[in-house]
Amino acid sequence: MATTETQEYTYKDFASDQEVRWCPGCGDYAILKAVQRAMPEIGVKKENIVFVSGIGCSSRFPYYMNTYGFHGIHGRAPALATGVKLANPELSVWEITGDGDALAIGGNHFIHAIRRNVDLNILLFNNKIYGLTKGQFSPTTDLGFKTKSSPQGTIDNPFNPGELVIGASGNFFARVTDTNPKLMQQIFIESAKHKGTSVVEIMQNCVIFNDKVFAPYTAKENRADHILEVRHGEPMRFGANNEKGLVLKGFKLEVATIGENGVTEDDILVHDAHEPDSTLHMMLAKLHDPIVNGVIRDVPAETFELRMQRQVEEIERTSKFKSVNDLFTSGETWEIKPH
Amino acid sequence: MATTETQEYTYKDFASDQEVRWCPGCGDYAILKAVQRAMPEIGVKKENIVFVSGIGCSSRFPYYMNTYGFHGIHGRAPALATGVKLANPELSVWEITGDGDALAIGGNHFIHAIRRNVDLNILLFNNKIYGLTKGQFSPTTDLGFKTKSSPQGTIDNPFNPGELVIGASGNFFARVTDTNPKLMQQIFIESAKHKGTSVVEIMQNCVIFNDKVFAPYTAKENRADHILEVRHGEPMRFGANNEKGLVLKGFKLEVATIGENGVTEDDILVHDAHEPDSTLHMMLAKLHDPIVNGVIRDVPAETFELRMQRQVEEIERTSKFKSVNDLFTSGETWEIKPH
Amino acid sequence: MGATAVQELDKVVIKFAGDSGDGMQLTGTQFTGTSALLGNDIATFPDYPAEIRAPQGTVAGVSGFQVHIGQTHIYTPGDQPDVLVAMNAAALKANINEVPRGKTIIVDTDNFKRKDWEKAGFEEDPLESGLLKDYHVIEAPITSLTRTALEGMGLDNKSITRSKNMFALGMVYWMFSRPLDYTERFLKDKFANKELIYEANVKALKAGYNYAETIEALSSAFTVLPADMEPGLYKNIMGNEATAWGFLAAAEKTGKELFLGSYPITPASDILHEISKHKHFGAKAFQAEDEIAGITSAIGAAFAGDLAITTTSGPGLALKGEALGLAVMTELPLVVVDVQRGGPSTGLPTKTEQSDLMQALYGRNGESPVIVVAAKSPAHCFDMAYTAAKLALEHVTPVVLLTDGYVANGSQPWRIKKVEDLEPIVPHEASKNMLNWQPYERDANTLARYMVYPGTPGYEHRVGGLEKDHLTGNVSYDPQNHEEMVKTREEKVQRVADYIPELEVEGAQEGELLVVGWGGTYGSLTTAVKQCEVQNRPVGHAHFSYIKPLPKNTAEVFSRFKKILVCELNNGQFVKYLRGELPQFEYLQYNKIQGLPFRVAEITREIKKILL
Amino acid sequence: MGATAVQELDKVVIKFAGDSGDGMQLTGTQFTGTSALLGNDIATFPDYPAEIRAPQGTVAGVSGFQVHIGQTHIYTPGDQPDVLVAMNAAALKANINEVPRGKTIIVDTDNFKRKDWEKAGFEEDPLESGLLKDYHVIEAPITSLTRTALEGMGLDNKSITRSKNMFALGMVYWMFSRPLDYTERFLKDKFANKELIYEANVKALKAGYNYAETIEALSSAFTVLPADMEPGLYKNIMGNEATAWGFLAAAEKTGKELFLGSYPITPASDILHEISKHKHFGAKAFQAEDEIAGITSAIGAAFAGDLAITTTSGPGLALKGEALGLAVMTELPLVVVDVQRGGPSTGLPTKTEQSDLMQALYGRNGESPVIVVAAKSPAHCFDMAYTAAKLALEHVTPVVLLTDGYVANGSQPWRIKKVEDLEPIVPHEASKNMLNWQPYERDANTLARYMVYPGTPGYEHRVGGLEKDHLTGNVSYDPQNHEEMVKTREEKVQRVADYIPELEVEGAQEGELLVVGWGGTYGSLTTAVKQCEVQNRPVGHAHFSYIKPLPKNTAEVFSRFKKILVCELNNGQFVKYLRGELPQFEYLQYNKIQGLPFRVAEITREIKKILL
Ligand SMILES: Cc1ncc(C[n+]2csc(CCOP(=O)(O)OP(=O)(O)O)c2C)c(N)n1
Ligand SMILES: Cc1ncc(C[n+]2csc(CCOP(=O)(O)OP(=O)(O)O)c2C)c(N)n1
Ligand code: SF4
Ligand code: SF4
Ligand SMILES: [Mg+2]
Ligand SMILES: [Mg+2]
Repeated sequence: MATTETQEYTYKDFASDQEVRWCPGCGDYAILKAVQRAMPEIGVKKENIVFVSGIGCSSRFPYYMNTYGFHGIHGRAPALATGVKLANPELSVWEITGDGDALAIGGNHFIHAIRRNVDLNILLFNNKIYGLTKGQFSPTTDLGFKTKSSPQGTIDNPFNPGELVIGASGNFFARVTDTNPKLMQQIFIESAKHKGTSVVEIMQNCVIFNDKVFAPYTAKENRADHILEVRHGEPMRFGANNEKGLVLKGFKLEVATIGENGVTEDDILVHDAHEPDSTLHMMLAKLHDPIVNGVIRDVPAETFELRMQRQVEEIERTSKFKSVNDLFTSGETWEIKPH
Repeated sequence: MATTETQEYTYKDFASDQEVRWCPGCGDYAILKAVQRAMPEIGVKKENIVFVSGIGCSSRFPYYMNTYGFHGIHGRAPALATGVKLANPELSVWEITGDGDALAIGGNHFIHAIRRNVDLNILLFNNKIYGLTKGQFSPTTDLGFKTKSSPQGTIDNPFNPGELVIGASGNFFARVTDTNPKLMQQIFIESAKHKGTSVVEIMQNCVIFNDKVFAPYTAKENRADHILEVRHGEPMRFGANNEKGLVLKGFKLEVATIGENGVTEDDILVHDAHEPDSTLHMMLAKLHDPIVNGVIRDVPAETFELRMQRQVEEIERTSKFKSVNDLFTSGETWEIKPH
Repeated sequence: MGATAVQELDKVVIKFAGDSGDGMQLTGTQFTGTSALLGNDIATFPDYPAEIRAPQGTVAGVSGFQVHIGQTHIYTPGDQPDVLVAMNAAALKANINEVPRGKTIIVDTDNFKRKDWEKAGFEEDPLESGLLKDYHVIEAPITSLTRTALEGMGLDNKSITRSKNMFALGMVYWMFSRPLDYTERFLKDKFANKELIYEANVKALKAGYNYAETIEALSSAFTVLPADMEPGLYKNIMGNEATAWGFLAAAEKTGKELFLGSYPITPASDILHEISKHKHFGAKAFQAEDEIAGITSAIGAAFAGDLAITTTSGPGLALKGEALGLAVMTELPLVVVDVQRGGPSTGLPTKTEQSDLMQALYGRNGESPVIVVAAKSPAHCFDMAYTAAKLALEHVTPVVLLTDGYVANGSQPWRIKKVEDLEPIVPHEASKNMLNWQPYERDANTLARYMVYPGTPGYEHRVGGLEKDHLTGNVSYDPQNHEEMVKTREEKVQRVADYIPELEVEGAQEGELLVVGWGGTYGSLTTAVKQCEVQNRPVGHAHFSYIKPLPKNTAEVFSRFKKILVCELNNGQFVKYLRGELPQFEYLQYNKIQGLPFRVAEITREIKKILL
Repeated sequence: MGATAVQELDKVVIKFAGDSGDGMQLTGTQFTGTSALLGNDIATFPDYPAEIRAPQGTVAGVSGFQVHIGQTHIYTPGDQPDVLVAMNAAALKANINEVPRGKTIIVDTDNFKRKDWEKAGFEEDPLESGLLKDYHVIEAPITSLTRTALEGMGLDNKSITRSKNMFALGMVYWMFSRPLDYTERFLKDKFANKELIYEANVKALKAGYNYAETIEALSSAFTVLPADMEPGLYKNIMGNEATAWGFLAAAEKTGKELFLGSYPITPASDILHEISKHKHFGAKAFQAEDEIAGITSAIGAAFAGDLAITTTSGPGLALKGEALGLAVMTELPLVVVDVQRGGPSTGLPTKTEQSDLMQALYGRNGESPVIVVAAKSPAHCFDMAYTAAKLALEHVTPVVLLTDGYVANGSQPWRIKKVEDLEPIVPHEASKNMLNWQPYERDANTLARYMVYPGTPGYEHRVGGLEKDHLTGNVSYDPQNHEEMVKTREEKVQRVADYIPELEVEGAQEGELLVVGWGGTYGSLTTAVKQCEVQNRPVGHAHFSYIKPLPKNTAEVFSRFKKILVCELNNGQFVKYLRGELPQFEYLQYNKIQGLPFRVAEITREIKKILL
């Protein structure tokens, strides 16, 4: 079986022979395509790529990628992926997860992977619902939303994934909608480049159980005014005519319109994704309207596997044991002679 | 068995007949005493108080309180406590947990309790070590620290509990050292008053496996210069002569000395624990030196159990079912007559 | 049926099959409801696609609903359909092997075009290939007929096409002489705010009915007369719903609030959905962050005095093991419902199986005995849920109730019970004037400890997962105390045998062969045993709803038969348990592990093989 | 011993007991090391307090270390001490019931003041009350003698008092004619940077030695001559350490990296600690956030080609159940070590028990078979860890290795093995030129699938927890495929019987009674059976290290005896399993559930009862 040089790949090389089985119209299709399109550009050979997932509609994803793949159990993908990466740090490890998988049953593994900063690329398909089990509320479901398990509306305050990621001291967080293939592709490439745990929240539409929940942002008529796409080094502007932007007022971010109330272009905050202090990133992640898309935080930090490697080298340098035989015969031993 | 009016209680009423079995010198003793001293002041009858815990040295706590108590399993205390509180919202429910119990195995239940805002008082005994299992590193152990399971030093970035609490959208967070009985007592009373999940991190010394880890803050000679005690409505000042304070520089908090570089008393930030926006609270929680003690965040918010109660009332008002008999005979039914 | 049709039928099995989007579940439940109202005995089984929503027109995307109606008592949704409604080629492909030759197949020819049968995986056109030559085939262009019928109403195309299931239903209603009013009422309710849709659906329904009457293909209509059922008020009930209602009834009976801590999982989620609706009965449905929080929150609620339950399926039960051990040690009343599905691991999540028995008995560290019971049919879920709650509260111990995907999603007429008429439940609680109460003091007969809940002045105490002193409940590391406590916890569960019904035998009371089963296979086994009886091969049938402890007379019953055949939908778990508990008997076993219920014919064949 | 002492002893059991802070574990291991170097066979058992660090001077705070040394082969740390060293009143209280009359007791009279014996729970002064009148008591003011010996060295009080354990050790060294150099070397090493402390300790050690020689109380010194052991290089090894080393050896043998995903839990943590030290052998010890992440990270590592293991104790195994099912379904090599402790729930965390057997066999949803093996002694942990790794890699399946608190913390001389001499391990992997490799293609004999790891070009494939097609490994909902796969997974485990040693019988090879045990009870049972032999009551002893599958000749062995007695430290789990697997035999059972190992005398008594 021949191998291909990575530069020769097209997105088709990443489609497996399995029939894709999401509901017609599901946002997952667009994400799959964007991932398949991003793959040729990350410079990793197919055989060195592993997709790991938990359980949920989104977690069927690995079956559709013509790479190595592991469809795990519910919520445990971060731990599975950590094992894969630590066993073989050469691999490019991707984790596909849903809002239930990552933030309900899997919340702990999620925040611990982030804390350790293992080099995983986590794509969180946030449709604010449990899709596979047919429509119960998830930890990101909007307060008061009626679902099969909340007939009177939910009473749980939802998590904001970005807030949680940064609260767990995450170094890479990005957000994008499933309606924006170009930005998805770009962000996936960025997340691959980032060494350490990167989390990409994808606002994903579930046509069956939570249709149009993101429409206030993604509908054609809303996009320009309600989504702010940030780019490192550029002023944070949005609006149909790019006329609006973020300014700081005391401790709070506010939307200002250039030309109104004496606001000029220069007053608009410039996005710095690489700033180690996460205060502003946290504020951006928390913003509701406009909602921030793009790479919100991307700060280099040492990875767990690198530190582990360093310890291996240190102990290899200092230890007198070359084989376990040396270990076994170390310390106090005694000989019983043949009689 | 007679009941006592709450105002007549002394701390002795809260000591159970079980012998207290922590290592001599363990910080847990001081915390126990402070809790027992706080109890008479929270205005709740003994029989309406429940102490719930997980597993760890700290989690033995309920045995020593002469209230109702439940020594649970490792990491699950938030869920146990949630069950107790939802079953009987009249109860004052306290959860005792360690850094391993709350943030390693129990991390998910911890952040979900906070998200839901069930009215629990969580006391997190952070000794930055697994005490009960004799000295492995925990999720709060300082990077590089050598323990039984990290002979070359840890390579995990530690969690900062306050950061995680606020990242999970917590509304009450306080921090205190086990060497400050007065402040502990005050804070426990504050946390009892707060409706919703309150988390108190107690910097607790484990004399056996992590002795003096907090000495850079708590040692007599360090206290004044390295601990900042905040109080709502007061300027955030510290230092042997109260000469230092926090000022804001751009997006960052800095320590300034009054009288130096033109800094005056008025430049020092005033603490507002009740501000809903958590940006500044997050910055305070993250501060290393000085480390902030006192109630950092205390923002009123609707509790989960209140919302649940409201739904009960709503459905009681609107439903035609008074007994399950009504439910059973609802919808399509048919009668089979005796033949 | 089919060509040799008769006017009056004893029982009939109809399978509605189509694409996931074709509304077959609705069609099936409508036919069921109407037949129930006519007084038939019924049993149903929905057959969902395992996939999320597989590509339209593929076999993986086929959704089916089988209903068995009878004028005699029936116990299963039927082995094989007498009538198959196939809304597209894939539905035919998925089901044709199940339909015996000579039976009737209705096909919507509009969905049998080349691209349709290719997508379904046929090599040639199934309507032409001779595949159906031994069947009575009714070819009807259902989709286009519906379109014609609804023309000019001002409806969009999608809504029109969606009504075709009503057209098909209308046809079947006519075939079996069913009235339309039940479904008309239903539609009125469902589309209360969508007048136009309501009208379109009714129109399609009637059009189908009239079409069937008109075309020659249906030479005569059949009917199934009312079954000879016990007098009373009935309703059609699904297993999961019955489970939920059993707990609601137990809560009302005891005056307790019901606390459910749960995490959604197929096929158990419907219990959570149902209980979520009933906060006004004091029912608190808490959707937790995972299964562990589901059970531990329930343990907390049990400690605080609620009737506490947790519901899940196999993988979730695995996660609950550690906490269930805590409930054993703290001796708290708790019911764990496991709606079993195909395993191991994620396995076959939408399929049925009985492979969690060993896990229910032993899936925890240490010696950790719990009561284990099982429900044998959809309506029986009500009884066993109620009983599980009663045993938990009266014996102060966790109880595992096993149901399965088959009974959970199946439905059956249920003779409605009144709370007043249910057996009393007396939670084992300390009376206010009990002197020197100790947390682990026990009732001399049941060995249950006396519960006291937080809020009770003067009874403050602590429980936990460390071994407890046999009286005070304080932590005890005493070796003798530990041995005593291990034996006491086991004995407490064993003593429950004094409080549960004895094992009954259906059919022959002694003789050659005893067919043994447990839980959800009751319908298939009892039908098979009855058939054998008719064929003059009398065998006995003993069906277990109480597994741990076993009914007291189990050994006595077994000893009356020469051979014992244990039939299970797993690789032999109950039979292994029986060998361990009652090693004095020899057991034959018959196992099926296909994610499917037993067919009656499979059992009768096995019985015949043994009796030869 | 005691008054009727002799010069040369066959074997002797010594128990060092004192407060948690008194350094008794160190004293015990020193005596062990010195005796091992002299060529004695040994077995040890530390007896930690369950409490964190209970109040000084209380019974709950007593820490003990028992060591059994012999010139014949010995298999247990001994039923009852010949010499008890009691550093305080509580240590006497905690142990006196274990010491047979006539034996020797050394007490530190400095810690037998009124407040001491009151704290220990005595009603009167135990040295005066007559309690010890039948013993040979050596009353020595050890603390004050130590103080006197170290006076003027410039040491603080605390450090002086801390050295008293060396004084006591010195006394015992003299009693048993042991040299001091081993301990001197050890102290030099331990206090390399604390010259003064080192000197103080050596001084105390010698002072104790000399004191014992001087005082009249010890009328004569004893010795235990070297045991007749197989020639070779030995070292003293603890069970958990041996387990860790077995895996390290398997990794080196296969050229694989070792991945341990674990979460600390008593009594398993020491395996994690040991492996954490050896990154230079390619050993990755990953301390996960919980047990579930421990096992799932190991599953990920197994998928990626490491030798993957996870270690825990009972409650942790309960949490790992769901993920273990995933390893069964994905058919990955994985070893799960369960160091059993007293249950249920948190139970008796520092005590030993064999009550996780059923959980290991069945604690998962669905039909989920794994290989189950057990270690019978501290040194045997090495062999079984190595074997577990071999079976996992060669048969491509999860393996559960059961040890227990007793073997894990006990120690034994280990004849050091060389990696070269160990049995080869051939991981079952696809060769590079395998044509048309399929993920679930199997070896015809073992039924193991051929592993391919990420990084291998052209073999990209996907695995997961849904039922798999029997060849491609793609998701399959096919009923027949499911049945085939359930049976294949079971058969794959059963076929391991062709690759493991047959069951051997020690003692009588046929006859009246076969004593059956498994895992950590080997030492007690074999000693008991040997004693019976001496007493002319020959019985056989069959000890199981392979539990699932059972050795092929098990039934044949059982059939050679009239009676079978299954002895276990639980309420009868293996015996239940045997009844299920080999129902043709009748089994007697003897169970102890006290968190303690069997005493030899308990077993011999039971054997005699049966043989009467
Ligand atoms: C242990 C366990 N618990 C529960 C389930 C059932 N389950 C499967 S997926 C899922 C939630 C899916 O939601 P999400 O992660 O948001 O994914 P989506 O389907 O929305 O993509 C649940 C509850 C399971 N498979 N395993
Ligand atoms: C399921 C389970 N896993 C592991 C353990 C072992 N264990 C008990 S306490 C503990 C950690 C204790 O650390 P922490 O919560 O910080 O409490 P501390 O003892 O320091 O107060 C661990 C790992 C357990 N009892 N149960
Ligand atoms: S249920 Fe929702 S998320 Fe799942 S496949 Fe269908 S549309 Fe997508
Ligand atoms: S081990 Fe540490 S935390 Fe535990 S009781 Fe002792 S001093 Fe306290
Ligand atoms: Mg989702
Ligand atoms: Mg700790």
